[in-house]
Amino acid sequence: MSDAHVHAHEGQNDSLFKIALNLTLACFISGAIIAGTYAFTNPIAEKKMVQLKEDAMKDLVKDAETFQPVEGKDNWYVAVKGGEEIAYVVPGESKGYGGKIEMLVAVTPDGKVIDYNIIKMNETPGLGDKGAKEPFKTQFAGKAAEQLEVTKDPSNQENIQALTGATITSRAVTKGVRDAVEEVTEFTGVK
Amino acid sequence: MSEKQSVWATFKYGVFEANPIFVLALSLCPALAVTSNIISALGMGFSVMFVITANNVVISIVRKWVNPKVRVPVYITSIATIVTLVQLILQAFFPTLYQELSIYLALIVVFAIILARAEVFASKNTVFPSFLDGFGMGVGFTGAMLLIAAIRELFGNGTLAGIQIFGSWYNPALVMILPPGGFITIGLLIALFNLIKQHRAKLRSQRGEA
Amino acid sequence: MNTSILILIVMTAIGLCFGLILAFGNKKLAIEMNPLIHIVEDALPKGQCGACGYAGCLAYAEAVVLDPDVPPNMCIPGKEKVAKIVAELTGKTAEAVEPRIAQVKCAGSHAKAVINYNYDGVQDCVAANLLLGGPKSCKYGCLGLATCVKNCPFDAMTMSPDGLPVIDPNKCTGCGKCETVCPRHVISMLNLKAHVRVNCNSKDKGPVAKKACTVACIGCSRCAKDCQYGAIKIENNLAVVDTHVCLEKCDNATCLAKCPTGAIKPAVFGIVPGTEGQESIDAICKVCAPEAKTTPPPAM
Amino acid sequence: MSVNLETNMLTVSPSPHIRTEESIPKIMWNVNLAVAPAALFGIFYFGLPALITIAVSIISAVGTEYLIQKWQKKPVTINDGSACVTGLLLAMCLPPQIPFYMTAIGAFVAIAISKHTMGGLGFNIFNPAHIGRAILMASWPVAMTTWSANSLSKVDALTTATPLNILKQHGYDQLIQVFGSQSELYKALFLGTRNGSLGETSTILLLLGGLYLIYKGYIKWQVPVCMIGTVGLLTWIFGGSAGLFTGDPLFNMMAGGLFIGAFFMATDMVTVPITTKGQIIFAVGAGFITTLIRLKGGYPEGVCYSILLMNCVTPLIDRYVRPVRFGARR
Amino acid sequence: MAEYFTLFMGAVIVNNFVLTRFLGLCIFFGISKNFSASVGMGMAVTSVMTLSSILAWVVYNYVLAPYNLTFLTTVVFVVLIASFVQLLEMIIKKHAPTLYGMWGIYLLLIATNCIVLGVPLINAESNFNFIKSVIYAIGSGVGFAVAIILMASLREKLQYADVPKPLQGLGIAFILAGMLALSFLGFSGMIPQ
Amino acid sequence: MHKSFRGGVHPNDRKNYSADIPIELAPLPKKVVIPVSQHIGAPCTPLVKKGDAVKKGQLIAKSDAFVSSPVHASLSGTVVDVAEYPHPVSGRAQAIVIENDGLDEWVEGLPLERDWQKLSPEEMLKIVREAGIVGMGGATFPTHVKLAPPKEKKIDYLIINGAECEPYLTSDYRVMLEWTDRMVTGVQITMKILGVSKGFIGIEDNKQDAVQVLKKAFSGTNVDVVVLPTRYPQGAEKMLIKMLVDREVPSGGLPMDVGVVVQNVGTVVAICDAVTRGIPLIERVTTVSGLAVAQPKNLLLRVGTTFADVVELCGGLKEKPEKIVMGGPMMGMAQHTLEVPVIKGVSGILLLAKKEVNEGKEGPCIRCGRCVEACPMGVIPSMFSILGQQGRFVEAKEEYHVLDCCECGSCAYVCPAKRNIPHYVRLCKAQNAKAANK
Ligand SMILES: Cc1cc2nc3c(=O)[nH]c(=O)nc-3n(C[C@H](O)[C@H](O)[C@H](O)COP(=O)(O)O)c2cc1C
Ligand SMILES: Cc1cc2nc3c(=O)[nH]c(=O)nc-3n(C[C@H](O)[C@H](O)[C@H](O)COP(=O)(O)O)c2cc1C
Ligand SMILES: Cc1cc2nc3c(=O)[nH]c(=O)nc-3n(C[C@H](O)[C@H](O)[C@H](O)COP(=O)(O)O)c2cc1C
Ligand SMILES: Cc1cc2nc3c(=O)[nH]c(=O)nc-3n(C[C@H](O)[C@H](O)[C@H](O)CO)c2cc1C
Ligand code: SF4
Ligand code: SF4
Ligand code: SF4
Ligand code: SF4
Ligand code: FES
Repeated sequence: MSDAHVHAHEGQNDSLFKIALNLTLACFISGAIIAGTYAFTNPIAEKKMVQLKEDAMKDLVKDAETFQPVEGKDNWYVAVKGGEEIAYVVPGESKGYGGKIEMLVAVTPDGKVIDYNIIKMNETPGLGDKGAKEPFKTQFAGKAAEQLEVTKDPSNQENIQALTGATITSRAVTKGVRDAVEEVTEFTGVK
Repeated sequence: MSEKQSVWATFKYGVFEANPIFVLALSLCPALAVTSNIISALGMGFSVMFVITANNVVISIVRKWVNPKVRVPVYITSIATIVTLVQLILQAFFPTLYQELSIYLALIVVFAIILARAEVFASKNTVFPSFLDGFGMGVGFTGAMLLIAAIRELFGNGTLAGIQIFGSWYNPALVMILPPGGFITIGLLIALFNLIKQHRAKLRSQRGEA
Repeated sequence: MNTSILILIVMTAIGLCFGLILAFGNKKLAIEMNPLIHIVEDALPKGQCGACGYAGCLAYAEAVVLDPDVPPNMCIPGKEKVAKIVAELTGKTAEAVEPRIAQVKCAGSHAKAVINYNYDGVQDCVAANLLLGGPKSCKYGCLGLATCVKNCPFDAMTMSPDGLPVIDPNKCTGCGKCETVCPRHVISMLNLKAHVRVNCNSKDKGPVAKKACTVACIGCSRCAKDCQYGAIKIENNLAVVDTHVCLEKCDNATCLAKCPTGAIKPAVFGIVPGTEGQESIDAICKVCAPEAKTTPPPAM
Repeated sequence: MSVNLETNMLTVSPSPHIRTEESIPKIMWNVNLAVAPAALFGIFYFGLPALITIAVSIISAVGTEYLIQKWQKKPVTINDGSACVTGLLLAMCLPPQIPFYMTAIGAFVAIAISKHTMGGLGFNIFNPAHIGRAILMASWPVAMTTWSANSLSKVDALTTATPLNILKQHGYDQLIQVFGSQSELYKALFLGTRNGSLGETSTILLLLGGLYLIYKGYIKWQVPVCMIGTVGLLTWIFGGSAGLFTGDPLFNMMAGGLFIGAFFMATDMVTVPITTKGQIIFAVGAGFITTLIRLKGGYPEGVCYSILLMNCVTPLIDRYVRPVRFGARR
Repeated sequence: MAEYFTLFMGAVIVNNFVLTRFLGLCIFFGISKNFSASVGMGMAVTSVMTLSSILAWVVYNYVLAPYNLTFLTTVVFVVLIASFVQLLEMIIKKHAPTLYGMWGIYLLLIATNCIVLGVPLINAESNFNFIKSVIYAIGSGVGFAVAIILMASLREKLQYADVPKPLQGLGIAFILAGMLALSFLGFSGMIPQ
Repeated sequence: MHKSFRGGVHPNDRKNYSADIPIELAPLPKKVVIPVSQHIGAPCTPLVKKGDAVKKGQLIAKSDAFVSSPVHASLSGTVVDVAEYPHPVSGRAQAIVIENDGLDEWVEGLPLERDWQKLSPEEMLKIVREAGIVGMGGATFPTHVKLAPPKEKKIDYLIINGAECEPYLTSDYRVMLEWTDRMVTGVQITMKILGVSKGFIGIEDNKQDAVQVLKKAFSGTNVDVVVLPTRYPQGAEKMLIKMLVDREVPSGGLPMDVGVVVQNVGTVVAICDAVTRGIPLIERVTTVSGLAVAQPKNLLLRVGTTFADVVELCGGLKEKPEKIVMGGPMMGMAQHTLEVPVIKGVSGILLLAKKEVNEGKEGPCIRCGRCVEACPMGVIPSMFSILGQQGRFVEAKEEYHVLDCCECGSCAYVCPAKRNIPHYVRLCKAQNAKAANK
């Protein structure tokens, strides 16, 4: 038991340089190990990232064959099927109940929603986070920008039905999608 | 026999007597932050288990060469290295889990339990006991995480590991996956832990006297 | 540049940087605390009872490590075992700690002692003692409100249903905390090996004592006369046993049988010479229960 | 005539030897009594569901207290009425149609977690009824904010939202429109013919109950006055959409649970500061937070949280706000 | 200006680090037994966190980010902070002994704590500019201080109470924290649009 | 005009039971039990032994300590016992028992007649000391100590405490009404001993008769009779000083620290008797009251008369008393037997019936704050009961100033949880004193 402490006493006489060297060495070794691992995992991780992104987009636009980055727009992709541009996949963002909501929205070139995917949000689980799920999501398919408006009237089929108890989230998601749609229509110049 | 016993005792110590969460009250942040569902709790638990065991082994190997003046920084460097490895590996192979655990993965570095075991145990013991100690602590930590997460997920979401347990009649009590539910759950679990301990001590003293 | 090399450079630079800073800082700024103090503190029982005369275990550890004049055997709860360890750690020589245990010098249970009034105040002996000296007719007896029990740092005391504290001989360390908190000085410390003890605290004259309590020591001095070694004396109408005399000389405790009220009792842990068979700890525990083996003879 | 003292022992107890006639049960049952009119009005107005909610809440609260005290082998004190107050006040803050099991869970949490984990009557730090409500709010926000019309009740379909909800969601003009005119709105708020938690609607009856308690000396008038006053002042200044000093203080003071909170909850002696000065600080703070939540927060109503938040601050207030000690060197 | 205020208040109250984001819980529960220690700890955390955030920001933005070494953030930050705190401790001990008397014992605890590492990490992750980083760090520190001081005052008050034995200590502390967090839910959703 | 003190309570004063009954000279008891310790300070040692014959006024016990007061025989007769007897304050204590010989003879030389005007303050102080005079307001602090303040404390005022704020008690009231002349002389003597030129008499407004009488008696002197609102504890000296001269005795201080000496009306009468006629303190006026006694009375009793004899004089008991109290109901001490004797500080003997006391089981403090509001000293009484219960005595002293508490009982009176706060206070004080002595 007292061993360690006796040890501690002996340390007193070590030179400054020796102490420093000790930590340097530790860091060097650590660096070496990390570097080795990084060299090994990084390519895999990068591949995985690309793959994930593809998957996510594929999820939104099921029948797309490839996705190509859009010139001049960060993180915009256009889905191509048979050489035809069938959809744009663009990032969207808005402020929800618990902070920023980030999403990926798929829009047809003529400004109709295909689907969207929430990438990041901090809404209340069980309440606001239903905004990322069915059946709320389904309502968006095929709607144009001016239809993207939240309603609490159950008979209204035209617009988006609010989630019970999470109107704020509903509005936020709807707004994020609408902004994305509007940006796409502006870009493509339709209508 | 006695060898075996002490192996068991070293291991058991971290699981029960000195459970990192319920008894030592160290590394509490993940016990709340990533226990709203079982999957992330387990991911965190295993990560910590790996880090603490690996670090204990590393420290017990290098302890002779570490200058006491820079003991803490060196230990931390070691922990940080291992954590970074875990990060890199998870990022490469389980990217979704990596995102779920987010910042808390990085924070494993500063979980007091890991440094504490390095200081208290690994720096004074040989490789095998250190391994056992780390492993025991890791198991204790993971077990506690699992228990907390199971309760919170079950009552807060009606599911376990994402699988629906209660039927649709169950109206989940959201509070369980919100911060207050987490705190109160752990508080009650600690009380339960103490009750069991008290009960066992009573039994033991009764047996001892008889 | 290659990432791997970059990593190495950054890490090494950081290590060197902080290594130097810390090493330098340690040289220039550090103040060491004697680590032995904590080791000694670890060896102490951590009852924080203050029986050593210091404010808690850490304070004693500090004193015994730093001050060569502080003996290593001050911790009474620790008994010889701790004294030996502390002596070893500090390089001092340990003298034996006289092992002792608490004794309750009163047998005036609800049934035996006369109560003057219903006490309806704060449930604490000191408080009751402040109010007309407490409800018991005997003004030396136990008030039975458990102040000692509440203050025992080792959880060694309980209250018996008939209103007297009971000491668990397995848990009592002899720290003496109960002795200091009892407003009636009913508890005192007894040598662990003592043979007999006086189970009463009343300094009243015989008749007064008798009127207040059926099991009182009435100062009749039969025990004193009986003891051929002169170990028992009557002081202030109360028998007092000199344990050392008993331990040195006596091998047949005949005094026990002489007391008309049964105020003289075998000591808790003691081996009573003359009684057949030696009482083990386990057997003694039954002695704690009301009515010891030596039932008092009918009153005079 | 002489009386023999020898036969029975006298009692000796410390001074003083005379005491007031007040006792804990007396105070608690009087609070129950004071709350009762508003509760009865709730039953009258919302019908059977309200009665069920009140009954379940009280039975569950008292039953929980009984079981816990039995389990801990402590003396059972359900007769002192404090658990009944908690149950009743919890029910008063719930929507009338809330499923009964939620009510039961709320009352259980209020008594078991909030009161008895801390040692029972007198020791709890947070207002048990409000903890119960806050837990329910966090658990089942949908049920807690659903104000449906009910065939048995006298609520008409138009006003299925609470006034504060309408204000938060649609603005003041819509509110006036729903009620017809400003004076109609005030009348509804004052008499209680509006939607809301089952016991919070009738301002007049709550006021009467509160005045009764003030008259009996169980609560201090400063507390409700300061809390309601603070809300009125702040909403008048900041509550309007047309700039400063355009808010509607009268509406804000009568809407939501402010009256019940100010008269019966900010006055729960166990959980508020012990000095009058401290209680005034408490009341003003609670009023401030209520307004903050109403105007800026995620909820339409903030009385419950404001009182819980001030409960957190109570020990700090008690630490620093003390009476002036006689003869303390200044 | 308003943006900074929102950021600050958000960190202090709405998204209080201890009560809603779970950082720094070990010291939150460990130190809050004692009121004056909590006040000291609150101040110490705030100042250490601000200083180390500044350091970390510089390192991150001038070393790690430009060279694409962000995966080293964890290692670098933790060594940086641990060493910095140790150095700080030594300097204070030497040059401001009274200050050391007040804060000294807390400094070592802070060195390896979630919140002190977490905030710089979040700063880095959110790409905050310098001023934002500093404000966020101060806000988080103040939020921590508020939480721990409230908690300590509640726990001291509970010492007068008759808490059931198995709950005494840590158990009741967690339940208190739960109720504190429940109360703070009242601020949720209070993000100015 | 007067600064009011904070807090206080208004219990039903029930003085009407005995207020209008004139002081009755009690017949001599068969025997008296005279404890040798009847005051705060060092106890006396008996000077007589069993069998000795003693005369009324004879010195029978004394002590050389300064803070102490001698004891005199209150009857002529024979000492039949010197032993422990029940004592109304300490439970049991040494006492001298004298059997009455029925002669009621004065010890030689008493009473005498002398002109106090001719005596110097020092001589009079010595007389007060030898006469065994102690404070008769209840605290029984030796009066000569209070009348001899250290040189550096300049005394500006003498205050006569006629407040009698305790419910039931009417003995001071009767003294003021009936013994006005002796009181006037006593006040003048006391002022001369202290060398002060200004005096105040404070009387609660529920004793208007006394006010009228005293106003007349003291008109033309430099003693003001001041009417005070009826509020317990108006008669506590700190409150009285605050009301009358607007000075606040500092925490831990004594009245003399603010240049004031406070004496009870009974005490000044005793001073008058001692100085003008040489009579030691052997008798006092005591109120016997309460619903359990047949005839409430104000009796002039010899020190040492047992309570049993006193009750007999009042027609015995009407019903079983719930409590027997020595002193007032707010600060007095409960007794368990009528065998205790009347001592110099016994201002009242109360035999309280069940319906008067409102006893109840002590419950947990519900923090209602009534005690805080009622406390005249501005401390937080509820904390004393909680800290005392938990054994946290040092905290009670250092953080909550338990030593400031004057044990007036207002807090416990109003407490709905019936907490025994003053008892906890005494416990805290005792434990702190014990710790300080170690
Ligand atoms: C604990 C808690 C969490 C909540 N989380 C959300 C949320 O994530 N999203 C949301 O829109 N509303 C949330 N709310 C509800 C809001 O406060 C608000 O009541 C609701 O958005 C109004 O919607 P409604 O009009 O459908 O009732 C939450 C409420 C509580 C009590
Ligand atoms: C230890 C002690 C010393 C005192 N010394 C003095 C003193 O020197 N001068 C004085 O005027 N009164 C002195 N007093 C008397 C108090 O001021 C007070 O009159 C007495 O205790 C009775 O007051 P009470 O009935 O309000 O308790 C002393 C009291 C105590 C207990
Ligand atoms: C709470 C309290 C109430 C008191 N009430 C009276 C009272 O009514 N009349 C009185 O003469 N003394 C009363 N006293 C005692 C006075 O404080 C003071 O001791 C006394 O007037 C001094 O005079 P003495 O030494 O001549 O007795 C009271 C003391 C306390 C602490
Ligand atoms: C004036 C008054 C107000 C009360 N308010 C509440 C309350 O808001 N919530 C509650 O649970 N109990 C309340 N009680 C009852 C009691 O204080 C409560 O059960 C304790 O908080 C439990 O320890 C109140 C009691 C009184 C006398
Ligand atoms: S006489 Fe002795 S045994 Fe009896 S009560 Fe008194 S001290 Fe106790
Ligand atoms: S021994 Fe002393 S402290 Fe213990 S119960 Fe008896 S009187 Fe009280
Ligand atoms: S019984 Fe007394 S001596 Fe024994 S451990 Fe307890 S306090 Fe110490
Ligand atoms: S009056 Fe009684 S219940 Fe009220 S605060 Fe004071 S001690 Fe507590
Ligand atoms: S785990 Fe976060 S502070 Fe310990």
